[in-house]
Amino acid sequence: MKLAVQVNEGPYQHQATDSAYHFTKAALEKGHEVFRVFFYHDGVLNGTRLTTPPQDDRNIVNRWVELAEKYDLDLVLCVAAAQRRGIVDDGEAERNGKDATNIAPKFRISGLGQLIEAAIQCDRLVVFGD
Amino acid sequence: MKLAVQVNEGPYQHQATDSAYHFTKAALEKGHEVFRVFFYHDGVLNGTRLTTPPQDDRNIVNRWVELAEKYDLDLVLCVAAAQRRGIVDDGEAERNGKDATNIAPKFRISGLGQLIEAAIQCDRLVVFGD
Amino acid sequence: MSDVKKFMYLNRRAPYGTIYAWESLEVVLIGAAFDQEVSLMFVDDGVFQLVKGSDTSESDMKNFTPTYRTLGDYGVRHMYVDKASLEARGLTQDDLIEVAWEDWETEEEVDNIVEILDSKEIAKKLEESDVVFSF
Amino acid sequence: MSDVKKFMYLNRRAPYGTIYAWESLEVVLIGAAFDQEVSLMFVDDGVFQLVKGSDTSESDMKNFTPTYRTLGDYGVRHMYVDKASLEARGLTQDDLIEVAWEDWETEEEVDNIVEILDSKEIAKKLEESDVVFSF
Amino acid sequence: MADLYTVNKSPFEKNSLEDAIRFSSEGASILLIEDGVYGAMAGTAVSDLVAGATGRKFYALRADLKARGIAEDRLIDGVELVDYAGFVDLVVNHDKVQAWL
Amino acid sequence: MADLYTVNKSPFEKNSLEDAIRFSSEGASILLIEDGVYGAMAGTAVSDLVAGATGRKFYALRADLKARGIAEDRLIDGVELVDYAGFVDLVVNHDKVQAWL
Repeated sequence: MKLAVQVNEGPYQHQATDSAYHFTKAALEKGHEVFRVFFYHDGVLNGTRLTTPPQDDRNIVNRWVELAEKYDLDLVLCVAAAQRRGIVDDGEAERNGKDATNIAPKFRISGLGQLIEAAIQCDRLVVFGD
Repeated sequence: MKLAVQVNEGPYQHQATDSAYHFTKAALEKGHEVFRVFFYHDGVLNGTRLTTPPQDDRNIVNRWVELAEKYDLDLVLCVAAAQRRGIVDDGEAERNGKDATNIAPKFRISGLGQLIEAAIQCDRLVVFGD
Repeated sequence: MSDVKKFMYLNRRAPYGTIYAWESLEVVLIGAAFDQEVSLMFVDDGVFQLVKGSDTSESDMKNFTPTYRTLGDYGVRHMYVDKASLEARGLTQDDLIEVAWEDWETEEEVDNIVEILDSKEIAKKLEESDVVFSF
Repeated sequence: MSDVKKFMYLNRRAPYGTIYAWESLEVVLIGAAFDQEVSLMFVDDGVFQLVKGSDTSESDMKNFTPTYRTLGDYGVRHMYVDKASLEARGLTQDDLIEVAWEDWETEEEVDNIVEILDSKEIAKKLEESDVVFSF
Repeated sequence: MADLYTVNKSPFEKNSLEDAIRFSSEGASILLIEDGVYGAMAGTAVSDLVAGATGRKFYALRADLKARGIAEDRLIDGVELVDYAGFVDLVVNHDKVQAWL
Repeated sequence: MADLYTVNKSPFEKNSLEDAIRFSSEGASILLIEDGVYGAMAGTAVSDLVAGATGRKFYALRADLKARGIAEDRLIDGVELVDYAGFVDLVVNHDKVQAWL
């Protein structure tokens, strides 16, 4: 079955991102297609490569990256939410005159249309949030 | 009177950061001393220079920076919280092998002791959170 | 499954205290380009999103309440409000904004698509939807 | 005002669902170096923070429940639990971890500093504090 | 088929569980995750929400119960435990998912 | 002097206002900010929380009431409006601040 996942919260502050990850991983392991994981609101903060969590805790960002590498998963950060919260890729840095980027590998920034498209294309949308 | 302010939430997601800013500004305008604004939990996300909020909305990060410039305000981001959430200055970048920084000017990263010290030194601690 | 899906946006949070109401509205605005059948549901503190008379001049936040009035132009066909939530908050339909809707092709018009429903009717609308967005 | 302040940490959230419980605990641990008079208060879902038997192996989160047991060594003198919150959740003191405390100089010992209080007693403890931390 | 409702809030803190029950139709399934699993505990002030909801099937995520130290013998009768793979099956085997946050 | 309690949650969503009243002592002041200002509305299912709390003085932040479209004639009698400068004065004129989030 074709699934879409929406994540509304940032890493560590709220367990929603953990739930979304474990759900997505389980779905992929069962052979389902995860068409897209769409990060909205503070969810875009999952896509920064600058985190350094404590050694004895999970690395939420890296987990997403590794899952995306293994399953060629589409991890999309909403551009409007990312601009408000300071998540930047090369294109955004150039457009908005920023002197650095912080996006993690395997993540991409795109528009809200990507969420709508996922909801249209997929058999199920599963939302994780606060 | 000597005041300390604690901010637990990131910009835009929750109004707590707005309340903290307006309170701090009003206290300074009334001639009180704001010894320190301590950013904890997602509050550390107030200290990124990479945000680009919509033109018709407030710029939460820049507001803090301008307030700090005008009143020489001490804006402290908790280091442990900042590491979890990917807020990095030069020192943190070097220590943790990061290839970029995103801290905004006038903010500094330091330990939780800075919150305790502020609570001891000040006549009042005012907490803003979710 | 037909080409057009029934989208339901479920709104349960007060405006301004958090960004969920506003960023949810942004999805609805963008979603208009996709020609789906769109309804919005307001339950719990979500009913406060539709209260008239917002003035953010003293709080320096963006006032997005007027945007709800324009939703008829963005393809939103229904805006449902939970009766119990409204009553618990001492509100009536008079306290809420009105949203007009017009079908440009058929010239069909509705003065106000904001409609108060009881729990049973809401359960039915939710069940009949194809996709529920929560924020 | 004396050199030593009475610090009160007010905990009202469940553990694990959000990070507040854990990051609040980190403040208490760091704060031990400052020699203040420290108490912790657990109200509402905060009482769940002290429930025994946490096992995070299936959820891949850091298990910080054992850390509460060590708080006596970090200078925490009192841990208060709201009776009404505990009862509403079907819990008794037997469900909660125990925290021992010892004064190394006077050799005074307390087997368990976790104490259940009623609303009036809690109001008094809050009022007698010099600083209240909320997370 | 019917809908799957997810509830991630403590029933002592927010009315999401109450809402999910109130707005669900007969035959719906309600999955408790994150702090929502506290709604599966027997003998609490809100146990009647789940115990009294006829025509709804309740599930709780085992990993989240264990993290919070809630032993299986403390659960309301009839609540079924699932792991994340079971969560996926529930999503697949229902018409759609409604997240009551 | 007495303590100042700040409440920033809607009383329809969380019990912070109820707690602030329950755990405050006579003479305390309770300031409603952010979504907490909904607690100042008359004629709601929770108006009695404020209207019935004797020995406590209630304040509400005007900017937050206005943003939410709550007109002054909708407020419970005795609730006093303040701006941010008034918020600062309340902090200064009480023993300490307790944030009930």
